[in-house]
Amino acid sequence: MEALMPALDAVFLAPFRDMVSLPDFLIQVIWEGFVSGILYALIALGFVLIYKASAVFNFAQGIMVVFAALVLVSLFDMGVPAWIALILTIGVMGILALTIERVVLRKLVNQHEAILLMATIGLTLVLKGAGQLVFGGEPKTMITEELGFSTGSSDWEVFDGIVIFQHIDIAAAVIAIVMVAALGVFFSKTRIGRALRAVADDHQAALSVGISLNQIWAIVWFASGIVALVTGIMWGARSDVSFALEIIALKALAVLILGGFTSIPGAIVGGLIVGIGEKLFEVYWGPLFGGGVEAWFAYVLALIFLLFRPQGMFGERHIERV
Amino acid sequence: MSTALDEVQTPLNDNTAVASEAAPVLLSVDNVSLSFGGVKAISDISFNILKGEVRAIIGPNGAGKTSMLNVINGFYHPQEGRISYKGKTRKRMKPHQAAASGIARTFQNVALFSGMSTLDNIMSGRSLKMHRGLIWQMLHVGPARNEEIAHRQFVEGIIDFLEIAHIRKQPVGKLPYGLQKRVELGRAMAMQPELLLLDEPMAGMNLEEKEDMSRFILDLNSEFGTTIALIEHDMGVVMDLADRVVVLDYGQKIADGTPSEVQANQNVIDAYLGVAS
Amino acid sequence: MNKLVEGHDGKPVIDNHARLARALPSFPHYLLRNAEQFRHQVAMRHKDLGIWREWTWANLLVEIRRFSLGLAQLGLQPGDKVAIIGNNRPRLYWTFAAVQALGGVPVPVYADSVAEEMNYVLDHAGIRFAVCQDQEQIDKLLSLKDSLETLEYLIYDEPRGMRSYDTNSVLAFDFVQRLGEQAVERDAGLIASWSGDIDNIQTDSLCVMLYTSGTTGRPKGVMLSYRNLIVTCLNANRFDHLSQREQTIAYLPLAWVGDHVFSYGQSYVAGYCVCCPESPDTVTSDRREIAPSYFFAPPRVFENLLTSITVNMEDASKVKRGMFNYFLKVANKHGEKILNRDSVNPAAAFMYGLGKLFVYGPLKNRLGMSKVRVAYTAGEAIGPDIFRFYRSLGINLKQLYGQTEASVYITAQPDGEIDANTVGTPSIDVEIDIADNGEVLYRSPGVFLGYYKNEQATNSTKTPEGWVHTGDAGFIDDAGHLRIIDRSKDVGKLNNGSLFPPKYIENKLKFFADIKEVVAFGDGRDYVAVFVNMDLTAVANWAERNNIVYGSYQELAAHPRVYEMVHDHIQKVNEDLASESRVAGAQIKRFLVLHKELDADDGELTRTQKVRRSFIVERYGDLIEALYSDKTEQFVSTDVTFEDGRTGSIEANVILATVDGYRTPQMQEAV
Amino acid sequence: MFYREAGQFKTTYADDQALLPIAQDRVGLIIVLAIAFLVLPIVASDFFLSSIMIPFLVFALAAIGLNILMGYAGQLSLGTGAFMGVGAYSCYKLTTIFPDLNILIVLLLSGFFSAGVGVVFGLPSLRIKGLYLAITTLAAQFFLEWCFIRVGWLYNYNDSGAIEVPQRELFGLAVTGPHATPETRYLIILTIVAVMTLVAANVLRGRIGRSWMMIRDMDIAAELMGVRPLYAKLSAFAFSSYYCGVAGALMVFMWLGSAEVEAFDINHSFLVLFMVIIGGMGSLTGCFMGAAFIWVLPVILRAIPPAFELDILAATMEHISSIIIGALIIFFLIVEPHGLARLWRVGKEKLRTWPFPYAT
Repeated sequence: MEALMPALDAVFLAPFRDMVSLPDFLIQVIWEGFVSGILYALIALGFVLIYKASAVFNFAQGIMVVFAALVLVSLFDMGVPAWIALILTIGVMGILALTIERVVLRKLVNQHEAILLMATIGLTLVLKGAGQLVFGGEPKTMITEELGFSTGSSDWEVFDGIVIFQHIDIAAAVIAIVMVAALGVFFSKTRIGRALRAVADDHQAALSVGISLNQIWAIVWFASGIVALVTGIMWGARSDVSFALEIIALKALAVLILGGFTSIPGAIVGGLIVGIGEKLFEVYWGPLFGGGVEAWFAYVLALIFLLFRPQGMFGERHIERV
Repeated sequence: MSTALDEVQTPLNDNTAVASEAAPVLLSVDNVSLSFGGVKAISDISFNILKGEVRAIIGPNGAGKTSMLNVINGFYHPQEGRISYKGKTRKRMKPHQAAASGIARTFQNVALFSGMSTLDNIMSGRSLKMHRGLIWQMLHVGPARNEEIAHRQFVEGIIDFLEIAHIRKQPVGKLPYGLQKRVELGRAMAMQPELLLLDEPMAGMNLEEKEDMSRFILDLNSEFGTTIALIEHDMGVVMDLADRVVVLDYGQKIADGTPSEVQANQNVIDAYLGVAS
Repeated sequence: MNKLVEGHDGKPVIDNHARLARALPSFPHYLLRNAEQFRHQVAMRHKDLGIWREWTWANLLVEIRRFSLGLAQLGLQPGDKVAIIGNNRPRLYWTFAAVQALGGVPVPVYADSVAEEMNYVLDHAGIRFAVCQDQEQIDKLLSLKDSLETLEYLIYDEPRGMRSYDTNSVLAFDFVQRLGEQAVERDAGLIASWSGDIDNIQTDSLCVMLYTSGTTGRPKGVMLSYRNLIVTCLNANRFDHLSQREQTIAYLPLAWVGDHVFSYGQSYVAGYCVCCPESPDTVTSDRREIAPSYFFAPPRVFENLLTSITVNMEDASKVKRGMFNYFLKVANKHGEKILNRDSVNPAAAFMYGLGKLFVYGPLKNRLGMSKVRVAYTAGEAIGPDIFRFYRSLGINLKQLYGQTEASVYITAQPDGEIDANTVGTPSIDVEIDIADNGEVLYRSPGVFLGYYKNEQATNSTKTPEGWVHTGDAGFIDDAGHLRIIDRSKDVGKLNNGSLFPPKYIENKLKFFADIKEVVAFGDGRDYVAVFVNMDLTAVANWAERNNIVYGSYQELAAHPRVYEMVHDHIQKVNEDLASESRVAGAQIKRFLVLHKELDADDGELTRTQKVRRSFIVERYGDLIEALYSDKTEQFVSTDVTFEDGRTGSIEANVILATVDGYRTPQMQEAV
Repeated sequence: MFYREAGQFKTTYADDQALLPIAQDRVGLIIVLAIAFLVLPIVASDFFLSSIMIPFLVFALAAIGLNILMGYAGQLSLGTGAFMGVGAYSCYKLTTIFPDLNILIVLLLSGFFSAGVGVVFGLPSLRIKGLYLAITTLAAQFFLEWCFIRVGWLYNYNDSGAIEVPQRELFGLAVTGPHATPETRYLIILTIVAVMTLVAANVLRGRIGRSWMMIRDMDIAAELMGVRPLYAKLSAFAFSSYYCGVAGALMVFMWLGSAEVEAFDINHSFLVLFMVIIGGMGSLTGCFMGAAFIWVLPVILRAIPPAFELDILAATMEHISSIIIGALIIFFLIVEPHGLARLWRVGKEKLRTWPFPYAT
């Protein structure tokens, strides 16, 4: 018993004592978590867009982020002005979306979702190989300033300490919120947006109102390509543009488990839970395990969550029929 | 000697009991209600199935027939009421427990194992009768192989009975619908059930296929004494096959009796006319 | 004593006498011998429940003896007739020997015959026991039981559905075998006395009764003695060097003499293995699994096989089809010679070798004929192209000519002397004679005892000297081979005196795929003229390939190109006829292509799709007369029944054509 | 064409149910085995054995493991690399704790540890299916990777963080460690893979394998036939993980000689996944084809530039092969979702029905 008490204390009490004793640090940690949560949410958002419209679980979303960022940076390196490079990159993502729709998706209509998932894994390999072939494997620096983002930071004095906010992080948060809002408007107000929702609900119904499935797929892939580009810029501004991001992007899968595959709010909430949760866990509990728990926290959280609520936070329980 | 082999050597159920007033009750459904999220699929239904009889459950679409079968074999758990099978009353039973206690079934939309051959599909019905452990299976010699062969022999009997020798080794996915239904019946037969639930065994079949299927069901009932509960739309078939019929409509029982009694029942006529109009 | 002609291979006949002298008296004797001599060898296989069950000769003896003793327990007496009804299943084959061992007479009956016909046969034969395959047969017999006074016991092989039957008269095969076993348990001496009884079987006594279906009148029961069958089987085995190592697949009706001799007689005498398929539906795949070495099939089986080969190859890729066709041409050119061991040039032999690797071998494999040493076809004329096709693949397909009354073999083609148009030389110990009207007569040890309870028919078929009328017209060609041309009653005479065999001419034309039916005229006329009925599917295909546009059957039938095509075919037939002196006078001079398909609904065909000649003569009298005039066109109006049952009429101007280069022998002499 | 089966008939169910019922297949297998066991060790170079054959066999075994789970039991897994890692670390620890234990036994024992871990991570499969399950296997992957780094006990607190294979002998012959010849290592791994493949084939055709396929094809029907999903799924996870574990142990002990956590990362999980997809789900032959294809293709691609004296970086060829493999995966999913194994089967079927296009 005596041996157990300190252990219980270390797990259940000490971390909270630490939190309360240094509230400014806690806020800093939560903010950091919030920002990476936003980025997870953005990647998850790309997944959700595609899954909603085509039931394709797009494993390649992570590599699309890297790919978009690399195109942008490389164009700039070749001497293209930043804003033109941005527009050109959007064009490249458009072409990519069209190509994927033509070459891959159209041929795999009505296949089992596991098959579609594996196709996107193949797509990941192609994009990764092509990316490395064209842009090289070395990490690159994002052209943050050139795009007009401030690289500075602001300090907030609170609880006798300082919390540092990177401007780029604030920008990321704002852009993410704007983007989610824009998508919300797009889905509810525009014709194509409504069509997309129709497709998600019922393919037959969508076809009967005269919407081409192929167009819709191309559009959602393009949309998630743009989301990927934004994600890439934000992420690249915080660290480097490198292929390591691909592995980190897998965390978005855990986010999806929490938020559900088809829910945009779910993706946001899930992303924030994962982002903040893993930061808190890493900082306050990590040392107990020897650190580095960020690598698996998200998945284990998702796993535990799944055992209790397999349908996700926002999903409905469905009845199996025989 | 292995018990598996002994079991195999007794062909199906050596029981020729035919339904009569004296036949014991095999299954009894008492005041069962089932609802999904407030929607009542079955409300307060009671009826029984006698040992050795062919019992039909009929009714218009959405009458709750399939739900009834799902309740009987433990796939759904009713909120109210109870089910007694072989004299034992149970509250909750898992499907595999139902299978172990001798209830087999077929499905409205064929639910075969599409990646396997006819033979393997029917062999799968022997799962519960096979007992050899992993080590024997890994070696596939001695007892494991003998067990496999003994069951193969049994299954071949079913293949012969259902006249599907020519498709023995074909994957079931590519078979015509009528044959798939036959294979599915074979798979259920392989379980040597005491109670066989057939969910629309003749749906989507042409006349000839229906006649074949009727013959198989009757032979199965008379030769092996298997008690059969079936859902069917084709009234002609029901009248020919069934000893007794229970009629459901909107989850409620509206009639129960011999085919001729049921046919003359005003509620039944109304229900069917109501569907037709 | 028979006057023996020289043995087919020129060996002294004495050999044969000595060998025949060693023949055993009956099939049960052979069973005992085989159970001793070929104890461990497989005698019978049956695909049952997915695998091939095997019985060695020793097993076979045990099974048969148990059943036989069971029958004896039921009171089967010598001379009792036992019907055997069903598909080719081992237990039905065992019944033959089991019954014969007790001195009874097995009577196999066609399983698919209608109740009335079956009733006649069973009643006529005075059946006491019937051994049936399954419930279907039992039900049929039970429905007849009231009118069959002699019928006592029904025994079934397959127990399915037989639960609720009267167990006093309807018994399971197993049950009867158990009766036999129990009897042996009570009295072990029974086994020895059973063998002893076999020794008492007289070789000239009645062995089996086979009812011939007979195109006219009631079926007749052909009585064959043990000697008839055993001598014939010994000779046949010797002729084709068949030994106990052969394998054959039994799939033709049990009641047919051919099956009885191939799957029972010859097997017992030689000791070879007979394999029974799982069901009639699986014969093709079962044959592939077994790969018989000795194989028999009527022409229609070979025809159907060839059709399915052609159809299958239509779906093959272009390259493969090209290769297939190329190598078939090579085979067509050299295959026969190679099979007959004639010399061919090395290049051809090489190409044939390649073909064997890529086409013939695999094809034979798919057909289940890769191990065939001897294959026979008989019963009807086989198309020469079909015949040559199989031979060119390297399958030793031969023709034979036989009859129930002869215990099958009358003539057969010796290896290396094969011609599609002949049926071979007289079989061992068989004498052949041709009557003045062209009818073929034979005399042999296989000649039947007589028709059961039908003295009159026996006397009109079999002369006191033992010669049997075949009812077929034919002639012996220069090489000593018999050629059958027609039923002798149908053979007519032209006014110039030459023989007119209508069927012979019609068949020659019908072998062309484009031609479905032919009706030939000429009896009492100056020359031969024919109606041709084209095969719509084949001709429509041909028309499509040749860009011939047509609106209806009638239009296509009158198309000049169709006439050209038919004309070419007729010319080929004429060439063929001209080469055979006996029928050279019967070359075709005039023809027409009928404007409508001959149809059973209109009474032009029988329900079995045979031409009703007399009806046609009556219906199309105008056309026939026109053929024997100079007209080139004849108007005709025909009443027809449409598919939906309505009636109406078709009118047409049918074109009449004359064949170029038509020359009768007289004309040739004149030139 | 060369499959001439006429005359091959079965008189017992045992023959009819044999793994290779066709005589030509049996002969073919014997020839392949003869080449693998007798010819290759003599004629093949050390490079060929240790850089091509040994990894090929390791991956084939891992692919069998994954295929059992994915192709036969229908449970998607992205954690193969980690399960291989569990096998490898277990093997390493076993050799440290029981230095005198026969190395073959150690190799085979180590599979049980990954089987155990597999069961734990397979537990969620009882409640969740498909893609959701894939996520839980990702959890396994990252959690285990983390363990391999953070739990120093696993690598005996080495400074390098790597596991070093000690030398072990069998019949006086060095089979692991730096002194083991490629031939010895090759033959041992070949034997293990051959035997384990046979065992897998046996299990797959029996009751247990059938219960996996029942769950895969129609889980509801399977349950109504009396298959208990708990047993079926967990036994598939255990069996599959056992194979992956042994493959992982072999990978380190027979091929790499030492390994760090990178050897078991997610990329390896994907590599094995690709082998299964390209080889063919639900086919043991496919595992070998997929492993050969995915492993050998890059080797060949790497060999191309030198052969043509082109000055292309090895890394470039690496990227090209990544593109090619990715494109092939998509191609196979579109054209033949059952992979090379299906192509092989279709080809064989063509040869069996030759000259006909299909069986009649």
